[in-house]
Amino acid sequence: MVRVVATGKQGRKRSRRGPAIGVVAAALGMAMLPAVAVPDVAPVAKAEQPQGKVLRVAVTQDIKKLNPFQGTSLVDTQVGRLMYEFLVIPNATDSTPEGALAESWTPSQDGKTWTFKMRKGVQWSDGQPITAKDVEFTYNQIMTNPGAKDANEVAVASFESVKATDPETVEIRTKFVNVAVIGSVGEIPIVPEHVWRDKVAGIKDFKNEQTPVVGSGPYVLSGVESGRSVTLKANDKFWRGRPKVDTLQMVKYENTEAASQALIKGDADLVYNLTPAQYRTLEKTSGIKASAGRNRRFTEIIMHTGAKKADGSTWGTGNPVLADVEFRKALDHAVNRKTLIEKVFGGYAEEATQLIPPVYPDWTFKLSDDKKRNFDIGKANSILDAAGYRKGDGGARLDKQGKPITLRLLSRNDRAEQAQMAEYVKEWFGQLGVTVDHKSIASSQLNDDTTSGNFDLSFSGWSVGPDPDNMLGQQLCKLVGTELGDTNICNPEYDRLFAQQQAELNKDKRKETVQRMQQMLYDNVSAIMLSYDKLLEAYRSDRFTTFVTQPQNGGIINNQSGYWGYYGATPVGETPPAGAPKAAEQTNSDSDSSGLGTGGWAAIIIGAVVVLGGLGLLGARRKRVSADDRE
Amino acid sequence: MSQPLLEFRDVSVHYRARAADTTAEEIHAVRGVSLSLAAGEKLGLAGESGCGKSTLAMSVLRLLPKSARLEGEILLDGEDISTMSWGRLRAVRWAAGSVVFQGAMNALNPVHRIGDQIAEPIRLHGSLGSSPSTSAVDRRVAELLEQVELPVERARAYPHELSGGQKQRVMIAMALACEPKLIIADEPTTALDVVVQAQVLDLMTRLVEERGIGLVMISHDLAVLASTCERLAVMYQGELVEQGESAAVIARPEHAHTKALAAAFPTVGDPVYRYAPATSSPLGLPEAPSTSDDEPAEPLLRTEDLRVTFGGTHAVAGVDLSVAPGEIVALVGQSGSGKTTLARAVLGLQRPTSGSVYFEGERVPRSASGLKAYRRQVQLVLQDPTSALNPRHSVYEAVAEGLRIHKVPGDEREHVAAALEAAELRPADRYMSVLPHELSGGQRQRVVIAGALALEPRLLVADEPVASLDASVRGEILALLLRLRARLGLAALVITHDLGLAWNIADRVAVMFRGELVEVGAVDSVLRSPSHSYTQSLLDALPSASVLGR
Amino acid sequence: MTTNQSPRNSPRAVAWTRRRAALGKVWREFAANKSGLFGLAALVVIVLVAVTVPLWLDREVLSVTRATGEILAPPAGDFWLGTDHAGRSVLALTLWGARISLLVGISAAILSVAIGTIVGMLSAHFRGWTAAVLMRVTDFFLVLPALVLAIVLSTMLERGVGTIILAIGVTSWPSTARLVRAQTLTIETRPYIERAHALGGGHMHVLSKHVLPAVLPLVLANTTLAVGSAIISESTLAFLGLGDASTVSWGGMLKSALDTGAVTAGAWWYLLPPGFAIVLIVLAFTLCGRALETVLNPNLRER
Amino acid sequence: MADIPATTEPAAEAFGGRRARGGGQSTVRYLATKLGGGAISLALVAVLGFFLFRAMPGNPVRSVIEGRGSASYEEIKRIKAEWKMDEPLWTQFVDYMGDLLRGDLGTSIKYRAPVAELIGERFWWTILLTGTALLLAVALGLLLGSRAAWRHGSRFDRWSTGTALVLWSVPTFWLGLIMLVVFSVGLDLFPTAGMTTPGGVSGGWFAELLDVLHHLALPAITMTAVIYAQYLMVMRSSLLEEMNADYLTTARAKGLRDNLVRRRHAVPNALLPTITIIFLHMGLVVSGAVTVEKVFSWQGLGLLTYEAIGVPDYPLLQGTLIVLAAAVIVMNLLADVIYRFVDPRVRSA
Repeated sequence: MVRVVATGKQGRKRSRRGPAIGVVAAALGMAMLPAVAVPDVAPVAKAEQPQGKVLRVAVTQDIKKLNPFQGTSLVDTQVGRLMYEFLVIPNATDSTPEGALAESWTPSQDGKTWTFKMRKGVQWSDGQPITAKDVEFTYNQIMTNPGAKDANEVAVASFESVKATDPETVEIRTKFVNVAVIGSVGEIPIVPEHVWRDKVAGIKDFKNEQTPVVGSGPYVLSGVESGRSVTLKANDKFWRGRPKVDTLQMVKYENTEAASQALIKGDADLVYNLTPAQYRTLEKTSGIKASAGRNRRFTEIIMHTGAKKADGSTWGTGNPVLADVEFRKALDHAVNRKTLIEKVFGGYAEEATQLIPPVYPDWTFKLSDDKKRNFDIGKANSILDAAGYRKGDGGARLDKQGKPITLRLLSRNDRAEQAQMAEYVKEWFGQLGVTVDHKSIASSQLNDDTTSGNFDLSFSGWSVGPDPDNMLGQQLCKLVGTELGDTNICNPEYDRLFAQQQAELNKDKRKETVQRMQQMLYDNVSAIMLSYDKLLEAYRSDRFTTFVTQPQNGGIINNQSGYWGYYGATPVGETPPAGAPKAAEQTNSDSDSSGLGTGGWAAIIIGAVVVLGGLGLLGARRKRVSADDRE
Repeated sequence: MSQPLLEFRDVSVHYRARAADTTAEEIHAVRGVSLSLAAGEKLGLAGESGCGKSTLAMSVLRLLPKSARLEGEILLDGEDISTMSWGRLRAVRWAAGSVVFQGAMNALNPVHRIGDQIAEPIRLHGSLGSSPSTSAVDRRVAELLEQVELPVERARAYPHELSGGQKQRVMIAMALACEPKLIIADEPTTALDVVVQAQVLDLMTRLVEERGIGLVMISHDLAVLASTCERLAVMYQGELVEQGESAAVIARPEHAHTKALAAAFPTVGDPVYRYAPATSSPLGLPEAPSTSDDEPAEPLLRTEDLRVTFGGTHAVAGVDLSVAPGEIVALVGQSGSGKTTLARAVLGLQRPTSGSVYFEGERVPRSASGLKAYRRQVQLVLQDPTSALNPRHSVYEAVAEGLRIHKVPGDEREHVAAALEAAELRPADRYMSVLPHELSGGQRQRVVIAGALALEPRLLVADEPVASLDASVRGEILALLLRLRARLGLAALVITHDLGLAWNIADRVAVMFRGELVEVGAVDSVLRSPSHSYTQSLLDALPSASVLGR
Repeated sequence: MTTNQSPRNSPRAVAWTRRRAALGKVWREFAANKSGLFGLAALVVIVLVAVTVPLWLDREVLSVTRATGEILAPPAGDFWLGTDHAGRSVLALTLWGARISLLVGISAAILSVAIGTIVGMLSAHFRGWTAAVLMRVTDFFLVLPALVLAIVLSTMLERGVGTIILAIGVTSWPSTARLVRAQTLTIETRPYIERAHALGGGHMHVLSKHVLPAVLPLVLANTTLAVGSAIISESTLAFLGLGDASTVSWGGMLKSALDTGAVTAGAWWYLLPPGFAIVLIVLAFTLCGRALETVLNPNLRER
Repeated sequence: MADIPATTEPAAEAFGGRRARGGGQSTVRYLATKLGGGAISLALVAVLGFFLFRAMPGNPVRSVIEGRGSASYEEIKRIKAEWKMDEPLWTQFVDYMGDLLRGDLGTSIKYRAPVAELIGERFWWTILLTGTALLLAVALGLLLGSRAAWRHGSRFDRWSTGTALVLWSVPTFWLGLIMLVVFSVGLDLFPTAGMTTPGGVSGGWFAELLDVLHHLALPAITMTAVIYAQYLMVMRSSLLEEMNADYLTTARAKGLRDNLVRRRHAVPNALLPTITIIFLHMGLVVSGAVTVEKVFSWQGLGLLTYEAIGVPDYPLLQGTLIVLAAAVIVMNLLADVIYRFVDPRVRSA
């Protein structure tokens, strides 16, 4: 406790003057606060509003760790991408790998060695040249330094060694043939060895917040307010050319409502993760352009399919009926994806059938109409009847032991759409006679329950990387009942195909294998695939004309697996940066605000408060106390 | 005759009482009182609680609650108080007439130093000029404190740091601060011990006389008033029933109520009052027992070197006391002398530090279960019957409580009826369903006694059994104790600060001082010829009118 | 034994008559308090609605798949208070929501007050280590941040209404315990307790016959006030995503409204009714509680 | 005879003397007892925190590997080992207690930063918000409460009490949202979120100060609106309790004006119980600010705790629990100290 107080004081000393001044000032200025602060301060802050060249992004996820060896959250990796360039990067058009720090790469004959040729004349933001040694340093840290493994250990899992044979050449040797290497290097930001060399020992606790941070991406870090905001400045030395935005800020908002309000008010320039209702309103607000981007994300319901763990043991308490593929099929038939997409996603999603979303058309398979499972409660019921699940008294569906079937359905309480979907699913399954017990819980709890197998159904969702290897690898037998993995399903044939595609250097042949694997998952109903959700974003179109989306046609601005969105941001009156791909035509039109204006809001609320206040006062009338000895 | 200092002309005060069910009704607290006081005169206003004497006194400075309505005229120095403007009234308050309030403990503001509180009216009324210097005020405060015989340094004290007597002195100093012509003293000594009471009365009378200040003193104790005031006025149910020279009123009371008041305070040493508390009960009084100074052979209750220590304070410091069967022993002493602690230790409510209690020759156990049996034999009667009865329990429940605890066999109702009869609440049926607040003080005390009698005990320990009762009731309860002793052979240990009570009913008296018994013996010998100086000082402190034959 | 006793005159009958009379007196005093009466009237209406709503409003209205309205439609026609994100009637949801809010509020308050009363009474009555331990426990719970504890509890236990009741109940009792302790201490200084001891009464006797009846009025008033706090706590937990998603409650409605973007969409009809409903019910309980307190608490009544 | 007058008031004199001499010492002893009690509570909090949070569902390893496609066994094992989650619970407990005694609160799993540092950063912001709201609420509550009590039954009393009760009945987060919509978005008077303009403002410390106040206004007013009723009610009832006190009659008898009677005599006495309650509340308000912090994106301690629960970030949770509990304990101690300071009766008792 003693220490807490001491560090508290330290904290005050080190932090910017804000709180310290505030504490003192609050005491002094409190009385005049309501009177003075309102009229006087507002114009001051207004004057501080950035003029044109600042892009303020409202983020609702946590800003946690800016050390690229450790940051794993969406915002952390996003900032990492902006600060540090990669060897290769998924392109804006269709996310296929494109040269970045590496100009070219070639596999060896045996497929186990990859040679990367470095781009010449590329510099760190401090003017030092970027060489193959930096690449070697970065990769070796991840492979050998325990403190540097958190973020990208998986990406280098198959690597045997990384060597800079000369300043312009890097050689990566893998333990086995792995075509996904190119995808992996597209995830690892390269850090400058000359800066990080002496940080190696304490890399675990290095926060990488002392500005200016030497980087190589389109922006360099220039300021951090822990947990609250990150400020980046345009990197003059960026090899594709300086971005047109001078300053990029990521500001933390606690919810999308606050973020949308900030956008409407002009406190923020770019907002994402909007709800359909917010999107529709922002769409109609003047000065704001809304964009529904095709995302690399899918939503599904995973099931406890009863698969055994790698060591042959059973796990958890899943309802055994889910081990029956016919039962799973019936459930799949009972989900009306159209309704979900229309009602929950406001139409901003596509029906899902497979793991790899359509933004990666190379890897998706074509589902034949006869195999497709459509919404059909009648059919679902007849499948169940045929499979021997009778209906008991009151229409409850009975399992093979004659007990009514109840399935537990878990959803994350920080994802509103899951709770909403759950209500529909509950009613649809109810029409099969299956009772659904829905619980909305914290994501960590959900993870715990799904890992230990104490669930029947659970919402899940993934953002899929450009290379299918990663996503497909989540469905392997060895991952059943572990903290890893997606569907907890086991099919030895699938595992065999997985190894096969990993070693397949021929892209077409690999495609075929990948598609077959996905067909297998679909036929086996490994999960109830629900939707590919669009990312709903909006920005101040009166301050920015274009952003580069990924994929370039109707894709997303934020959450990209690249830096295109922020790099290609073009303030009004500017031309896009030279190195940015062309932004596609935006389809959304910019129209005047209809809806209830904020003035109307204010009037309604004030009116209501007055009415209620009046009621309260009426109620609060107290009888006069007569024995009053006052004069 | 010159103009009187204070004159009440047909004064009435009504309270607009608002009962729970919101029906407003008027209470006539004072009805048509006419009374006057000459400058420098001392007038005693006597009466029982609720007779309107305090209301009358407070009306002088119009300190009545808002709900009160004042009729008639109150002339203070010729000026009618009832029609004064607020501003004029504020100016008159304290400057023309000041008040010594009842219970100085509450009348002083606990968070201000007493010096400041004394100085407040001085500054306010400009008795030292319109804006007196701090040092001038301080000097005046010091002077006042000296006059009331308090050390000057005490000006910096807070009220709670003072004893009751000291606080009352502060009140007197405060009352004198603006040199008023009139002081109203409302029960100024009620909460104080006999000895302190005498000192404070002496002081006040002396200061008032020296300065020629008129004094209206209010008290329920006729003896106190008679010993200080030249004239007495007696109020009863809002009306003035008698007034006249003090000696005359005391010696030849005319109104029945005055007689009752006068009789309630026995004259210690006068054989007329021996075993004869004032009672109008048709049951009369039992014969006086034959008494002897000899210790009985087999005492009912005996304590042996009983000690109770509270963190270094010896509340009871080695007491040997005995009570014989059928004997009434009075335990006399000032507050703080340890007599209540002794009583509690006897009852096993307070675990003694050392020593022991013997009942019928057997040592009283200390365990809860052992005590339970003992407690059937020894019962407690508390000082304030109002708080000794659970306001939510009917008389029946209160009396039956002990029966239920001890699971006394037999018909509960009959036991209760018998106990109520024994306590002379007749007919018992009428009282059973009644709640305590519907009873008078004396009846409540009878209920408490009935609750004790229900268990058919051998000994009653009565802690100030009549101290909170009105004077006219006091005698009845004491007579009841005497009759119970005569009828049931009930022994009693009566704890009191009142020597008159001991004289009224006790066989023997034990005088307690600082935790020790300084004198024990037959009432007649101890109170007539005390051997210890402390007993003597207690006797000296009695108001002069009530001490005879020494 | 009881042959000569008319039933009307038996001690029990007498006690009951007295209690009825006392109740009548309390009611008269309560009725004189306009704010209390207003609160009571509001409460009666809300409770009536909550209890009877299944009789006149089919549960169907809560179904998302059978919802007939447009998504987030403003008040019009069949939907007097507009529709929610799934096209259900906000009015219907608000009416149904009263059930859970009331259930949680009342149950949690009773739980909390029961614990608080027992702990408070025991810690005041007993001396020595019992009291020391109880006081320490109370102090300990007072020191713990209640909301944090409630959040942790509600994640630890099976999700559901019961858990929320438990989480609110076991975190909010210390203030009641303090209050009851103070009141018990006051009562135990009364001479009639001393008298009961002198009569040979043990702990149980004193606690059950004297202390409990004396603290009960206070406890009743405190319960009424605690219901209001519990309802606010329920909505707060729901707002933080820890409510029971499978039932309709006002807190849950507000959470849904925020999650689906009702603020930005300008859907005041979705955001205001549950909020005002909470304010109304909490205010009603508070006014009732305060009026009861004035009537029942002897310390306050004297003024 | 001569010795008697001096001993006429044995109890008062004896106790008075002892009190005067022993007063200071007993205060010290009293405070020592209180401090000891606080320390025991805090130790219990530390122990409870350790086991309570570990009994929560959820697995912090998930948080470390969150946002990543997959992880390997080796990786999970390494992470578990790094956070000592592979050791038996009691070893972890002993280690934790040892660290705690050395003043080390550990390292946050979520932020990978020392817990003490994270808390230190957020602590002052929370104090700023809750402190401001409390001061405003106390000022408002005492002012309105004392006036309402003095004129109780009057229209002023009914209005002020009624308004306070209505506001007290409002869920804080809901009020905050409405304030946000009306005053920030609708009337454009205040910023929508945060504690400072991101990236800072130019114009020196005064501009910085105004910037902070500007951001502070809405959340502070929201909190104030909800909590001031408590202080109003407490002040009102304490003063009502003093209304019939005898010393007020004395003051009136002295000829004091009504105003003076209230200000000089009644209010100082009524303040005493109020102060205790204010300080007892203060500690609790700190943790109660989480909803306001969430609505206004005010990155304070409450939000930090709330977010840590989702992980669950054991070291951070343990740290914040201790700090929040310590805040209450310190405030309770302060309440005792201040009560002793302002009330002469307690001061020397």
